[in-house]
Amino acid sequence: MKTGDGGVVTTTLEQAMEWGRSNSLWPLTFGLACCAIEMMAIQAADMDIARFGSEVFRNSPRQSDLMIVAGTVTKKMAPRVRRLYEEMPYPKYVIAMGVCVIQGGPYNQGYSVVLGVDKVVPVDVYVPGCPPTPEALTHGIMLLQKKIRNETDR
Amino acid sequence: MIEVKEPKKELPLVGTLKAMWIVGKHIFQKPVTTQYPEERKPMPDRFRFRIFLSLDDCVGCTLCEQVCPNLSIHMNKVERENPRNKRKIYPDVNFGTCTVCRNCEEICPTDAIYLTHVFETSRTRNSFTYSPDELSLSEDEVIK
Amino acid sequence: MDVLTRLAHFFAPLTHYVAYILAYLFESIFLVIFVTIVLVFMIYLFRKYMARVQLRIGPNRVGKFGLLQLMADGLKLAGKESILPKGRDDLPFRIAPLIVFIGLVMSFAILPYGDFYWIGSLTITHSNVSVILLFAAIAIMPIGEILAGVSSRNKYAILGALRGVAKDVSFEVPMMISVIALVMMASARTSEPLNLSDLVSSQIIPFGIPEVIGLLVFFISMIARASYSPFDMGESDSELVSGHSTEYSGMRFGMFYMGLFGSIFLSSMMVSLLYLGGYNGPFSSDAGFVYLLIKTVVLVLIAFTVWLSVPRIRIDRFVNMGWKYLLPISIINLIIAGIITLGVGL
Amino acid sequence: MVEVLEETTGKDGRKVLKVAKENLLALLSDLKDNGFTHLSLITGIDRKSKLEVVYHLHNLTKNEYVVVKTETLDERVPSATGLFKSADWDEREQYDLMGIVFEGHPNLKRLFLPDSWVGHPLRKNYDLSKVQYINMDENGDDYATFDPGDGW
Amino acid sequence: MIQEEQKNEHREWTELNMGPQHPSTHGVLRLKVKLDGETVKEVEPIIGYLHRNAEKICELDYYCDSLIYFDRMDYVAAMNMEVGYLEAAEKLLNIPPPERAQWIRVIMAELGRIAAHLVWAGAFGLDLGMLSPFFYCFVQREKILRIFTEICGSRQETNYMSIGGVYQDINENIIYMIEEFTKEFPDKLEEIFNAFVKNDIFMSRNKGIGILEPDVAIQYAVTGPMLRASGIEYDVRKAEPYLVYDKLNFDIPVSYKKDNLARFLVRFEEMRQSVRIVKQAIKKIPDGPYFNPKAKKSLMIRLRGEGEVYARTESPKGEFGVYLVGDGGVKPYRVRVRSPSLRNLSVIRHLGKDVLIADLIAISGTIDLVFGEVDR
Repeated sequence: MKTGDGGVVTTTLEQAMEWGRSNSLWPLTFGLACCAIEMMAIQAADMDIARFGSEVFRNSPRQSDLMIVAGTVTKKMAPRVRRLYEEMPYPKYVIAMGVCVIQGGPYNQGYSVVLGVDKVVPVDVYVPGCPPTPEALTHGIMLLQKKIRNETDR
Repeated sequence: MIEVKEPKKELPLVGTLKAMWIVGKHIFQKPVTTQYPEERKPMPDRFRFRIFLSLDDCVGCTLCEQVCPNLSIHMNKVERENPRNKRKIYPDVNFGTCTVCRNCEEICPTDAIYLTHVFETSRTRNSFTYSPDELSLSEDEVIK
Repeated sequence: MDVLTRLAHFFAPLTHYVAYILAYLFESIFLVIFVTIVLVFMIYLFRKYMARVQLRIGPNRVGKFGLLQLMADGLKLAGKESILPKGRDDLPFRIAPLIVFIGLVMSFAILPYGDFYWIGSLTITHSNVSVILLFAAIAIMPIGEILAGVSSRNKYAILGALRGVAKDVSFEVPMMISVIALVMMASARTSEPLNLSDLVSSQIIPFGIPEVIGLLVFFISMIARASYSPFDMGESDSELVSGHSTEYSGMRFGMFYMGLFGSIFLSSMMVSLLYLGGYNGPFSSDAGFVYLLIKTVVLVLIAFTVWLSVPRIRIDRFVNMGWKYLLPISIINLIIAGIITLGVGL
Repeated sequence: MVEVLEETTGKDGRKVLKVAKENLLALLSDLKDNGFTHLSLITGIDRKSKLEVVYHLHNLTKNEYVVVKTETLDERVPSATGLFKSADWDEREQYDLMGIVFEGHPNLKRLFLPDSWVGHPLRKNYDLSKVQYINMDENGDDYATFDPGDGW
Repeated sequence: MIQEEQKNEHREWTELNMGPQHPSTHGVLRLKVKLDGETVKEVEPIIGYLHRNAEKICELDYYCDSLIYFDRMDYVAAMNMEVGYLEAAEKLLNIPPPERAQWIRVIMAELGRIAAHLVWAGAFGLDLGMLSPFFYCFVQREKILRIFTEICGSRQETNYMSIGGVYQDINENIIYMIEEFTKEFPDKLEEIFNAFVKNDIFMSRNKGIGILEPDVAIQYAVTGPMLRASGIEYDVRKAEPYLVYDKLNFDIPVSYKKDNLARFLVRFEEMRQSVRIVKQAIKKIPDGPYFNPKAKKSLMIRLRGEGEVYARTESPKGEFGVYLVGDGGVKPYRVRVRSPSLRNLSVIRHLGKDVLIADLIAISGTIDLVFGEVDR
């Protein structure tokens, strides 16, 4: 979305859109490795991500707003991650979950792991941990919500 | 060795209705959700997440650097008065690769490096290298 | 006095034609608003019900109890980029979601809703063949889904569309036959059995009681028609990603999403109208609409429970079920209905 | 009877049979006839000067275990796919990561990495500092490059 | 053969690429499927999308460090992976764990098995389109993870066991928690089980589908619940007991029906048996040290091993083998992992012929794939 010229109406509309977007982040069903199980765990009853309006895990990238890159991105997978990201409609957000997608994590000495998914797709929020607990990931999602509403500088 | 028996066949439709009841009756149970930011489950004592460093205890032995499986720890020169740390080197931790495996805590001879319950470490920037000073601070102070 | 006449009276100072045109216009607007409210309510209900059955809480951050969740979703979908995939068949791709939505609204326009206190009759369309009209209208929605599947040039979407065709073909016939049985039953009491209002009003005992088999066949067919689990052949999200709507995004997808929930409500309402006495209730007939809503919501909850607990049926078994079981059963049901009509004269 | 070079017992108490690579298939089929129908594992070990290939065979009914070892100097070993179907992917994996060419394998392609990957990573002389990238062509197949190119 | 090829030319088969991002491929499996209408004519799995070079990195690290890579192989059953690695490493390094540590390991491994099977059951339900059992499974799994957190401080990738024992001892509180869990769990398990098997449609989706003959299973080196569901009574815990499994009383479930349903039932029965093992073990657990002092503190990185060791354990997916080669240094010379899922997956080429797409999904669901272990 373009930024408004400062007019009251534009700003309010903009804010309303941001509010809507931040409260209805539909993630893509996209699990790569270990973190995917923790991603399933935030969907599950114990840490119910539906409270934030994000329980609608869509299978098609066309219908999702948020890609939680959960698990190691290997070099073989990286072009696919890129393609999935490109298939998503704007505005789209990416959460890098786990240290593997942040900087390669435990596999950073190896030959087939991408050292950080931000080399492939732009990332909005990084959630460290191996794997991050559901609480930590929820914290990341809340941080993303704040970022969409321009409320954070973390 | 026991042979598993196939469950006995239900009448058509009756079985499906039974299964529906098994699922549907859960609506009378209380939800098990912990509403995270407001409610928190009690944290187990042994829960481990972000690494902290007690600067006064560190003797600069580099064992943690050696044992770290994924090269997250590097020794850094820090000008700081500490009679036990003659070489004046302290570990800095890259939390962007740390797998909280606790090997460093296990091997540390003086228990200077330890893992804590702090888990709210997400950021919008890819900069997770904590300098020795930052390792001894809480998360909010580090952000500042 | 129904809504239309009231509106016409309101605009009476204008000429007769203008008044009626305005009245129709306003009534259509009311209808669209009603359908939207129903959809919002349905999606909210589904998400809450699903959450509770799965021991979760469901949306509760936006507004009290998450009541504004759907508003957030709507705003987001409206603000999303609507991707037009490469290699699409342009016109069908664009109009397919509209067809689904229009089909839904049209079907709602034909249903009779009974009375509601001071407003009077809420029924919109008065036709003496409204049963036929209704079944014509609900046949529009699958066309949109099939168009969507074929036009988006995606293998998953085409497979979804093919499954949709197979599903529709195999379930149309038993459904129609069980409705014919109803019309036969109603013809004993009313002179216009093809008029939905008369068909519903003639149920002193709800048709579901003598016609249990018909009710079952019709309910299963309506589940299949609304295409949710266990019969979500077109979508089948674990097999075909999202079936016919795989390539859709933004508001175009939103229309499919609403169409799904709308058709669940529509089919539940049809079952309650045709088999459970519709707006006939034990006390005053003024509250007809309320009775109808209560019956519908109960059916909707049953439908949701089916959705949440039953695995997806395999497509070949599904077609078999339609032709080999439901069709003979519905014919037997037709014979039973004939016997009841002739012999007992309910 | 197949000539066995050396018969020892390993540290874990399993019987180890050393065999020349010409006699490998004969020994394996012999063992298969004796009930060792379960080929658990094929391992390639890079001994710098030579490559060692280790087969773990298993007799399910008698619950016996045997380890067959062979060595090769020219990276070539006869394929066991004719005897055991499970050897198919195992051999492809060892070819992929270790660079052992299994002669007679019907479809000897890399299993994990794309075919154009240079080098065999589990070799001791594999240079980890040379970074390779993988890109995807239009058919969805992968190819490896040294050039980051688009999307990286 | 030639006739078949000619037939193939006449018919037009649609080629469909399922995955790597597909809702029911459990991660990053890519299936190249040739379709004739809805019927799958040929399926070719393409793997390697999660190839994380664990075997290579293990060679670069100390013996005690390699554990974290094993945690991340079968990431839903990290405890079992640790047991598998340590069985090999301790034999190679000659550091036997004390008795108490062995009992603790058995308890943890069995709890891990339950957790892994619960994830599988939930995901299998989702594959078939059942939305709710997934949540009930995860509620139970969360209780196990709670126990794990209490014991070692991490939920999933536990890194609990160390060479020569375990990192932390278990205490009264944990024993109480485990006892509570074993008391409650069987009822809940029955409920989940009934939510599946009472359904006619679930039965019709699984009965007689994906029949795996025992000789084919052996040819493809299939192990674990899949092998047992094909009627071969084989379990490493009984055949070659490790830890203290020979002192415990439990049964190995077998089925002779060979189909999807048999695999489903075998896994559920395994969960019941695991509860039985945990119940016994928690009572029998002896006092004593929980680690071997030879591998503590700074000695951790000075362990040297020489020789070759192959150790097998029964992971939730099947026979998990670790082949360790040491050259006398502080780092392993070669680490080779026998991943059961890889062999179990290879059989999909055989099973996925002339079935419907829906059946292919159900079959790949019962194989129980975890890609961390397939690709490593």
